[in-house]
Amino acid sequence: MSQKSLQYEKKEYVKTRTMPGSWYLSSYKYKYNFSHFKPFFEKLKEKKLVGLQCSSCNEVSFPPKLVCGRCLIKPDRWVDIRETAQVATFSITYEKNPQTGETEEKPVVAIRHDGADTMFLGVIDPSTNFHDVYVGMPLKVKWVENPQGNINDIDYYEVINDKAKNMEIRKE
Amino acid sequence: MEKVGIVGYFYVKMKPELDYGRYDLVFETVRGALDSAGLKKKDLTTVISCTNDYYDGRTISNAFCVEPGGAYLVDESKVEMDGPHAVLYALMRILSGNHKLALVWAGSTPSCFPYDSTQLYATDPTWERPTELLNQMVSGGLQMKAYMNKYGIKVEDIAKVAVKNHKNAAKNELANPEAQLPNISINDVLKSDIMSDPVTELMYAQPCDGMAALLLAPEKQALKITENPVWIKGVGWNQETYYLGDRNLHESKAMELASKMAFKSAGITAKDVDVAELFEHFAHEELIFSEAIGFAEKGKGSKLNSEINGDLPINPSGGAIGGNAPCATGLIRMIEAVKQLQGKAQGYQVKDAKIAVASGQVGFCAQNSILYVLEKGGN
Amino acid sequence: MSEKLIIANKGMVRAEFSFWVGRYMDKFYDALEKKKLIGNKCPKCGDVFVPPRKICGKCNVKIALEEEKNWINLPDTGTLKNFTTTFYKVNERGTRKVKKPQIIGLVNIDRSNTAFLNKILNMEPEEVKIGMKLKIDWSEKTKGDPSDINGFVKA
Amino acid sequence: MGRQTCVISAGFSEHASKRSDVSMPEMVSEAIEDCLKKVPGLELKDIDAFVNGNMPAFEGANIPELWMTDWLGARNKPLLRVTTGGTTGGSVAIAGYYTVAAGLPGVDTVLAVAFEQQSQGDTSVGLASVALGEMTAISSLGLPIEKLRRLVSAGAAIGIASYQATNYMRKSKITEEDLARVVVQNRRNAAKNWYTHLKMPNLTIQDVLDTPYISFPLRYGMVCPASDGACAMLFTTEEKAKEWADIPVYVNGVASVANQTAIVGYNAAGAGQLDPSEQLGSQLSADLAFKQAGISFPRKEIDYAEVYAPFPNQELMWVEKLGLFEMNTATAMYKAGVTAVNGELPINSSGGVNSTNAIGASAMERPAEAALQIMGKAGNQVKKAVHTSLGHGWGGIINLITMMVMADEPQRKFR
Repeated sequence: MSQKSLQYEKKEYVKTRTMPGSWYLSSYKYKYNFSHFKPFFEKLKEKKLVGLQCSSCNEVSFPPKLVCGRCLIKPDRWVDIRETAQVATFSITYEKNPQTGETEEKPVVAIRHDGADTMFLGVIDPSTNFHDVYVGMPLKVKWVENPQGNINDIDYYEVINDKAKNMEIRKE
Repeated sequence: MEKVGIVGYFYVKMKPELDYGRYDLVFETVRGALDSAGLKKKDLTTVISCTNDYYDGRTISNAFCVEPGGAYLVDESKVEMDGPHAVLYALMRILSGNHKLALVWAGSTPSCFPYDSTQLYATDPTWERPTELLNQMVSGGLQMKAYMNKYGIKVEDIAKVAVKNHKNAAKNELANPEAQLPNISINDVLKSDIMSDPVTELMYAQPCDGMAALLLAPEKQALKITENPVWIKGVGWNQETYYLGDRNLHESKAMELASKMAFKSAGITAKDVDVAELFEHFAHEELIFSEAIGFAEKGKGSKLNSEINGDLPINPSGGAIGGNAPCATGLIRMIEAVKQLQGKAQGYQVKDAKIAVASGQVGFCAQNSILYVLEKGGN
Repeated sequence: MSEKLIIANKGMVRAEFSFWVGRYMDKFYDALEKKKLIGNKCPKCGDVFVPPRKICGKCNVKIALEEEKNWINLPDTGTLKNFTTTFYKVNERGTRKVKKPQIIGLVNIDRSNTAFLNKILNMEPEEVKIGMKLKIDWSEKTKGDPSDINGFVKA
Repeated sequence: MGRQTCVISAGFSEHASKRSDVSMPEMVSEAIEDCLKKVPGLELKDIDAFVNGNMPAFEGANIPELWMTDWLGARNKPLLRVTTGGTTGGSVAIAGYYTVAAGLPGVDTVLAVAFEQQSQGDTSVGLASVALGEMTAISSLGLPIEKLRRLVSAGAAIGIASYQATNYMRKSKITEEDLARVVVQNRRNAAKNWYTHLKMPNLTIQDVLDTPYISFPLRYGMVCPASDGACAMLFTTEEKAKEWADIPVYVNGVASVANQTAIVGYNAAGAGQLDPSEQLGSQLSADLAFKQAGISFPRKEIDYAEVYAPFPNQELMWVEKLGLFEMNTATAMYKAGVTAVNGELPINSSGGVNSTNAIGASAMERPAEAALQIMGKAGNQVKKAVHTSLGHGWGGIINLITMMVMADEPQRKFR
């Protein structure tokens, strides 16, 4: 790989002193209401997925949302969500590993479950080559053996055979 | 100035620590305001929020509040000052004719952030911040001393204001429970712990959790929504210089200029005012403000009878001493003034209030002040 | 509804900042490092600022950095304009209450027209009087930052 | 109700990666000086009110406008502070417009100022703090910290931009070369503009493609810099504008429609923006602003556009979403030179955000440049006469948008 940054016409400025300052975010607390997550967690224990539906606009959020922004009410209807999903969008990040100093490629995949109207970040099957990931790629939930009732119960998403793949010309 | 009406309002009961998540709190407040006017989300055309990135501990603090704050697919913006400044922006949006119903929400939760440190972050970082000397308490101490020395005011006169506000707060069920002290005496105020001499703890508006929301609509729409709206007749806002050493701390230049502007646009004088709700960070600030607005002559603020049944009731709701939720405090003052004009202030109602003023402030010793003139509408 | 599930977490990080002081303050700190106090003067109204500023807020006039006549050497003595005694210490992390109060004064350096905040040292709160003469207590090792001034002591 | 509002001037400070010679207020006063210089006869005392804003968490100073009152020239004047993150500049400009348009007595001339001195702060922590609360909340639900780190890198602006790039590239079938072409145009334009940061007069497409990936499909050479800088805009009423300016620029439409937050969803839940390149908020903002400005065919009526595009794929995306080109044709337009300085519809002749990005100020520099192009005073003035132009801003968690449509003649509002 060649140079990282490109050369440009620089102007030098006088360097003056600096005064230090810090912002201690460790003195802050962040409060969240997760009451609406309870039934979702309960169902995860049974290896079932549920989403929260707004009774006014019928939008299904998965994972559940506290407020429906469109109607400004709290959604209160639980609906079943299928285990199959699609890649909504993805990217690859390049991070430096602090131990080895090497740049590592990491996939970041946003997933939308069939039956849900929202997406969230998920982990794709580590054995697949993530360079092959494309928008609309079909996925299926791979559960852990003993669900504990938290987000980690979904181990990762495995890739399922895409029947439309060969027909889809604009895969890339 | 054309008439703009306040058609709905809501604020959450202030507490030292509220049992809400952040978005929960925003949602409850905004929903409450809409419900108070019997409106729906789709009626909103613009939303102005008022929070502070350093109070929320995050940058772009309004970005995540789009949905609970009712701003989804609505013309949205954020003012990072006091609540009334956000109302000012909403007011300007309505006056321009582009918008028909504006929502303003403001508030923060000091139980989750170091309030005094955030004030330290606001000092001049090239000279004052490294010394870690200046903060709200110190600025209040200097201001009170300057005021007392200039006019020869006794500390009891200032404690009297704190007593009045704590007693009034006891009648206001939405005030901070820690500030609701019905049996407090002047001696209690003077005996409480010294914060920054001569300011004692009970003269200081302790930060607490709270959030408030307000709905504004132009005249025609306001009359459709409610029978007794409250009209915004005038507004003035102003900022004086920053360094305490450059300023005369015994007076409030910013409030003086702001009130001049507000009264001019409303076409009234200070004498016409029936009730005032002022954001006083300290007990003495109420006196300084009432002199700056022109309720009393310079140095005579403590002579004014400002009890609920007095000549000019000031802060019948308990004022900021009765509950100071940063960003929301000024907005709550406006809401309380609206309640007085609508006759809805149960327990602390001022008789026959027709015109009220409400103020907000930002900065050390109220560097930026804003004043509203509100008028009773309908029957 | 079932009972609420509220989660409160602490932020884990700290953001570091370094504020450029600009050339006016840089010159001031250079002098401070040599235990000297300098200020600059508005060419229009003649007000003297310490620490120096680029713009006189009263006249909205730019005070040129390069012109030597705008810069003034000042004594390290001054008059106490106002003071307060505080039991609270606030830093960037939070607030704590202390037993021994700190006296913070607003001191007007002689021949200047502004006042700045600093500590008043070696005095009991009862001794301090507005209008008294004070002088700077320099720190032994100067670094060219605000800590070069330990505070003010009786002149 | 309401009144006609005009821009009569705009000014900038010099932008660089480190403005180490000035403190924050001194940098701001440079921009104000440049702004007032362009209007002979107007002094600071003629200004009735101020509006300002920045992105405070990037600079470590809370409500800094209190401290810089004197440097702004705002002593004993009304002042309002508006901040909305990445769109701060645009929001400040819009607030400046509304302050005049409201017609409050005694408030006629308003100076709007936006600034950012990023070299003072820690941009990565600043950006992470956007969603820090969300991160800690998710972690307490049981997600391990190593997964979270990936979330953080996705939460930053670059991560979101690469999502957009992925989706956009798939839909419009463009290549990385097309992205690089946009970069080259911007940086070469920047070389002709006096205040910009990345001046690269001899940049080629191959130079850009030779740099490594920062986040697929974006490369280091395509990404915006972090700059220090300030921008000021002067708004006034129609009557006063005619007195002071040769060509008063009428602000005919403004909008700032917010969409749902994306990616790291609100309250750690799913996000409703399924396709980050769809940008419903910007489409609605454009509709609203064009409606106010009486523009029915933006493609024909807009002569010049400044869009907020830190990354090249966004520039292509925005010009389509804002209705300046047909969907999926922007690349061809860049190839054909339609968007160049001497083209039919020049875009980002100033060099754009891709070359100069002082975050808080960037979104104001867009309408400021668009206004200056109408006045004929821009740093890199386009060849054709500009009658109608637009300035656009983007920020938040890809959900906040600002739009300002300007013209040399007023759109009268009949009410």
